[in-house]
Amino acid sequence: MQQQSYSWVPLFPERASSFAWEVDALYFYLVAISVFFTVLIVATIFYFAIRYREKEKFKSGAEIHGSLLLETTWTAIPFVIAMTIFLGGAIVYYNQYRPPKDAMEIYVVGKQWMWKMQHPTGQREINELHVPVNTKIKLIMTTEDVLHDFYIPAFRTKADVVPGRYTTLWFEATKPGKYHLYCAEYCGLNHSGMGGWIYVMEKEDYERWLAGNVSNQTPAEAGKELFEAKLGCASCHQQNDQGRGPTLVGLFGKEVKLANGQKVIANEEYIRNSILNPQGQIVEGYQPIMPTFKGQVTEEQLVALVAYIKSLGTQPQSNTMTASN
Amino acid sequence: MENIKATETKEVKVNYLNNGYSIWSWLFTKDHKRIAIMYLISISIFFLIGGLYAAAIRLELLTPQSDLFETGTYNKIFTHHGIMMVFFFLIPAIPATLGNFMIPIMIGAKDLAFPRINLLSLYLYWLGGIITLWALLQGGVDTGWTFYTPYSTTFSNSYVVAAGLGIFINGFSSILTGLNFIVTIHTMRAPGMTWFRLPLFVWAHYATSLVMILGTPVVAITILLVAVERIARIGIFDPAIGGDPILFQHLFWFYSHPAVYIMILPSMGVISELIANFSRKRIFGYEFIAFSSIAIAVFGFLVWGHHMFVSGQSIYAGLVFSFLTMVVAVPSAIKVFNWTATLYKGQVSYDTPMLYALGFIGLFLIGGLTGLFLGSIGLNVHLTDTYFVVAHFHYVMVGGTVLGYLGGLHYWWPKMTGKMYSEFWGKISAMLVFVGFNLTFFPQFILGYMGMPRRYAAYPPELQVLNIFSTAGASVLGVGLVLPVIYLTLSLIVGKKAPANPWLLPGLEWRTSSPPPTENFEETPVVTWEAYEFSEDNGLDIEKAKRELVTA
Amino acid sequence: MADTHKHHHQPGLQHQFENMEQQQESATIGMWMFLVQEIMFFGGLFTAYLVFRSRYPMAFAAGSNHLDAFLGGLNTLVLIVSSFTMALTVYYAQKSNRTMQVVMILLTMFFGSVFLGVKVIEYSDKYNHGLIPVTGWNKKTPVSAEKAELGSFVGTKVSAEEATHGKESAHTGGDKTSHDGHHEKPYYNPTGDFQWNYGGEDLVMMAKQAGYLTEAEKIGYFDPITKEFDPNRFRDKVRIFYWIYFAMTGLHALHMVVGLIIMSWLLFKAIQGTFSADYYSPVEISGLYWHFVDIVWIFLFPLLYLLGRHFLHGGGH
Amino acid sequence: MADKKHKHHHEEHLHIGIPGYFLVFVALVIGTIVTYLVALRDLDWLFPGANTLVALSIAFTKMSLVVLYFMHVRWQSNLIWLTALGGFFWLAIMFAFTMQDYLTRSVIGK
Ligand code: HEA
Ligand code: HEA
Ligand code: HEC
Ligand code: CUA
Ligand SMILES: [Cu+2]
Repeated sequence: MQQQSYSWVPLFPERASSFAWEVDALYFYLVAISVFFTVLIVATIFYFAIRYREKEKFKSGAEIHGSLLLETTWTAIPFVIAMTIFLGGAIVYYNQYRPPKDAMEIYVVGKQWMWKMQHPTGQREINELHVPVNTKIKLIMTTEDVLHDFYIPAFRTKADVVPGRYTTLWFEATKPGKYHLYCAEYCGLNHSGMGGWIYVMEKEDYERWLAGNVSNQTPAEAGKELFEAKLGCASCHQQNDQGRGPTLVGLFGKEVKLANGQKVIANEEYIRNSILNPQGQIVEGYQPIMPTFKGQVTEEQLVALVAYIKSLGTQPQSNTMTASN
Repeated sequence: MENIKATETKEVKVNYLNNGYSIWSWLFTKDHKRIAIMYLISISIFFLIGGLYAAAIRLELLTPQSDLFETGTYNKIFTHHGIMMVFFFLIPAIPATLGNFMIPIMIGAKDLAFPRINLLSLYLYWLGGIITLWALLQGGVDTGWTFYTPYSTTFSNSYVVAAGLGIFINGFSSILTGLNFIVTIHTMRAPGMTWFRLPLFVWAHYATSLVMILGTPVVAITILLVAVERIARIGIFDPAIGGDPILFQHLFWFYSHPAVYIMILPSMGVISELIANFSRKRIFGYEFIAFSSIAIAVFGFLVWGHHMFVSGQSIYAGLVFSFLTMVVAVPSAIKVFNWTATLYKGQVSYDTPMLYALGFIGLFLIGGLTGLFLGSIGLNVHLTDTYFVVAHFHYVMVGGTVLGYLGGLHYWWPKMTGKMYSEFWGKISAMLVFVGFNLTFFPQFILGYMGMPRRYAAYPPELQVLNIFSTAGASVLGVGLVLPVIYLTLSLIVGKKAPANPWLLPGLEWRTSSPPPTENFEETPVVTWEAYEFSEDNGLDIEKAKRELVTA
Repeated sequence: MADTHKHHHQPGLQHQFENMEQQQESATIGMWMFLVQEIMFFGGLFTAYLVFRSRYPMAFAAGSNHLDAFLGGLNTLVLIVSSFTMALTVYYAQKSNRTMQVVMILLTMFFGSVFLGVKVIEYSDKYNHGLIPVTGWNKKTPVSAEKAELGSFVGTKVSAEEATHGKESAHTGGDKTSHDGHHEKPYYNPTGDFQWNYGGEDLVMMAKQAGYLTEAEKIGYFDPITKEFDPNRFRDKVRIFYWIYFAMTGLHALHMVVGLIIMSWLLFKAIQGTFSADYYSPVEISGLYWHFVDIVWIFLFPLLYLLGRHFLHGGGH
Repeated sequence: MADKKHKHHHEEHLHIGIPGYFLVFVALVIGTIVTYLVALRDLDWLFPGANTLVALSIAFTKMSLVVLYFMHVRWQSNLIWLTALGGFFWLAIMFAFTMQDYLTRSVIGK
């Protein structure tokens, strides 16, 4: 698996899209303005404060009422500077928000609390997006429930997804690597877990990935990754019963009581069914809210998931809320 | 004159505090000063509650995992923090306490124009506060203080309706306060107190009141619509039934952007007082400061869309709002420059209030300048909904408003209570607040640019170091803020008796006794001097005031 | 000290004021500030109206066609009369004429009550026809065999035949015969749902042909897959109209009730002979409130009852 | 304010008297009836939205009459004029800036 890419500048985000430098340039322009004014004002205050400190108790200061010249100056200069800031912002924004015509289109659907993507060639991903480098990519986005926001700091871009509407976002990644994907619009319980990764790949790698290349992990390892990050199972199934779904720790081989009174043994078939057709067997005491993953997980991934759930045994699971990989 | 001499000789003067001790004499009072004191106590309680929630937020964010609280709990915590701080602390903070107490005195009136409405607004505040607190205790709200739809109308499983009702009621408290101020400032000024002799604190409140009257009803009706939409499952915000969530954002920010000026303008008023008075000279560019308040209030209504740059509003609207946001920053800049210029050739002294005032300028400057980052639409796309925003608004709200509020509170404390607080502890806590504040929130700018989204209970581990700084800073800040609660309270018991005019200042409020009598002045004053008049023309009996200062 | 209290001899002068003029001026400005607040309070709803009407004019036209414009107009007149009597109340207070003052207050209250009475009739009519946009708040009719057969094609599941039946009547049914150009179907509403069973397809088709559909309507009324007119989607938009209708008129009615309470108090005071040429500011500012409520209605009437009516009456579009 | 004394003539208070009020009243009634009748005619042959324009113009006229005469703004101080106008102006701001978004969703981009 790819490692997360960090910027070589400390405390500065990786810069990996074609317009990231524009945003950074604007940022540094504003930093410069801010430093200038802060130093100017603070230095002046310090100078005056020391120079004109009270020399004699209750003596009055000088009789100065104001100066039209000064007022005009310090109205006009900030106004002009502010206009340059506006213009800079407008230009950057205009470039960011007008998607090019020839872009590759990827569909994104937000849902409490996962991202579902679909490539033009039909591949689906959850909470992960693989994209080729140096290619214009346009995301066409909506959501099934509440507002979310698709945010990739390394690309310096984000956009809300709005129910009942399509919004768009585009970028051209410039550097292969692995970058954070966040949900930046508050969307309820697991808002902070609604993230994932963007993988920017060399074009050949991307082709290979599309063709179905998988990494050489053990099924349980692959399953853990699917469970915790890619499919977002962990957003409902936690290591205790506090989540919205039952904990899966120690599930395998256990007798499960269903809502309709039946009892079943949790074997491979049961787990598989629970993932593909969750409404078929509802566990007692839970709402039938688990979405079906039919069509979203490959058979290979199913195997991996089952292997992972088996491996959970009875030991406590590592903290699944960590956003680490 | 006769009157003053007569009362001077008496042992204990009748003042607004000692002319009745029963609980009813407080609960049914129509005296703006007593109402202000009750407000002061109430907002302090809400501030402490909000502060406890802040402490919880910072503790949770010490580690990248959400280990201290469940994510759901964390969501409620920051929501409660925001609601308490914004609606029940910061918005009433200065107007309802310092403003309520000082405006009638500063313009030479006996009371506000509608004392009963003033009391009503206190009761509405309490009622709203209790309902909201009840909602929070019952199970809380987890929508964020912005109540975005359709999460708040359809998906959230928490006490949105009750909290909304509380905020709705509280809104009317704010409207009535604004109404009262406007009428009072128009009709109740003492003879000779022309518009351009008004202290800038009064001008600032006039502007604030305009915003309260014009903006608050809109958020009230909006919250009402959200509540009905939840109860009746119909509405205009939820797209699942044909509604439009962006409309909610328009209506909400139509109020809530101007509301940030409700928060900052009164504080700017305080700062104008402090800077001029502690430099012992006329404020530089009086008219410009006065009119810039009005300009902020008016233009502040035209920029709300800058909270919605990535929401899916039209690009054209985004550009217009970005443009106007830049315009509205200019009046604030004018104020900052004028305050700085006021120090020039002054006689600057550094009592506690002045320390807060200087701290305000520095922090508001940074907060305001980072507002420009956010207002610049291209940059906003990257920064919105990250900690950069969190840092920005704490710089303006805590670094700006809270510091201004504390400065004003210390400044008028002798007048309000008749007691002097400990100058030593005052200075210590002012320093702690300043240092702690910067340590808490400066790292958040960097976190924000690195992309840490707000309202996150868990965050990537590479961001932990800066979060630790932030939490450490918050503890220093917490100490700095709890200290005043302690030494100010203590001053009531052990504090020295305050003279009528402890700083030898010309304002009307310093020409009546400390604490003032119920009718504020022994006789209606006649004003013949300009605001911040330190020359001989100000009619102040300096020798007498100095004598008092020595004997006290 | 003593002389600050001397003004208290003047009746009705409150302690914080120097003189009556100041007090009266304060009251007037205060009331105006309050009214500005009211404008913005209603303004939120007007904005919502504006946004949705500009997007879905046809659904709004259809919705407003099922309000009773005659009653609405009547109520407008009633309110105008009450405003007139209110103005006279102030006039007679200024003339210190107690009897006429009382008469005018009574008349004002009478017309105010008539207004509310008419409102009750209208609301109950909406209740009976399933036009209250809240599930379960409408009249419930049990499923009866023959009614179920006719069926309403909106809001409930209907069989294929019923659906075609409904459509046929929509195409062939007499556009000119029914009084407003809509096709009313028997009321059948077991759950008390919002039940918009007056079609709307022909209206939308008409507008479509004339090229009047807005962008939002082109998406909003049609099934995304079949591209056919979808009555359920249309109903959702009409429901928004009704929600806005109830929110606005309800809030307005609430203001009328408050107005009546204020008037009762005024009546009480007037009978006592409190008001005269020297002291009538309570009458005056109550009047300001009353007139303001009237103004709100002056706008609500055309916006809710009338706009879009011509689509059906003018024959064309 | 206190230094600016008000003239306090009795006549000034009586404004337009009963006949005046009655005239205003009649105008309002006529306005209402006209609104109603016009709403049933299709005026789109004039220009699209003519019906809306007519209905709202009449409503504005009626409002102005009520505000000026019944609410006595005609005889009031500048402050009251400003307040009344300001209220409606602010409403217009809310309308304009909200609609600026909705009406331009398809103008640039997308
Ligand atoms: C007291 C409260 C307060 C104040 C005064 C301000 C003041 C300003 N705010 Fe802030 N703001 C908030 C409270 C406040 N804000 C809050 C609470 C939020 C977040 C709400 C939420 O989402 O939860 C927010 C969010 C916010 C956003 C949206 C961020 C986002 O969510 O994407 C924006 C964007 O434009 C913004 C801009 C500004 C600007 C331009 C000012 C200006 O008024 C600042 C003007 C001041 C100066 C400019 C400093 C002085 C200047 C000089 C000395 C000279 C130099 C000047 C120039 C060159 C022009 N603010
Ligand atoms: C007036 C407004 C105000 C004030 C004063 C503060 C004060 C503070 N705020 Fe807050 N804040 C908001 C308004 C405010 N905040 C808003 C509107 C939000 C957005 C909410 C949302 O997203 O919906 C927010 C969000 C917010 C966040 C982001 C949460 C998130 O997005 O996940 C953080 C994180 O650090 C934070 C921290 C703090 C801190 C450390 C303080 C400190 O300054 C507080 C210091 C004060 C104290 C510590 C109190 C002192 C008292 C005690 C410690 C108790 C001792 C008790 C007794 C003696 C009885 N705030
Ligand atoms: C939206 C929340 C949600 C998500 C996401 C989710 N689940 Fe579930 N899951 C539930 C709930 C609730 C139940 C219990 C009700 C039921 O059986 O449908 C459940 C039940 C199960 C069960 C049966 C548990 C038992 O104790 O018998 C298994 C196995 C399971 N889920 C696996 C998964 C896997 C694997 C994934 C990810 C691919 C996943 N779930 C994603 C909510 C969720
Ligand atoms: Cu999805 Cu936050
Ligand atoms: Cu803002």
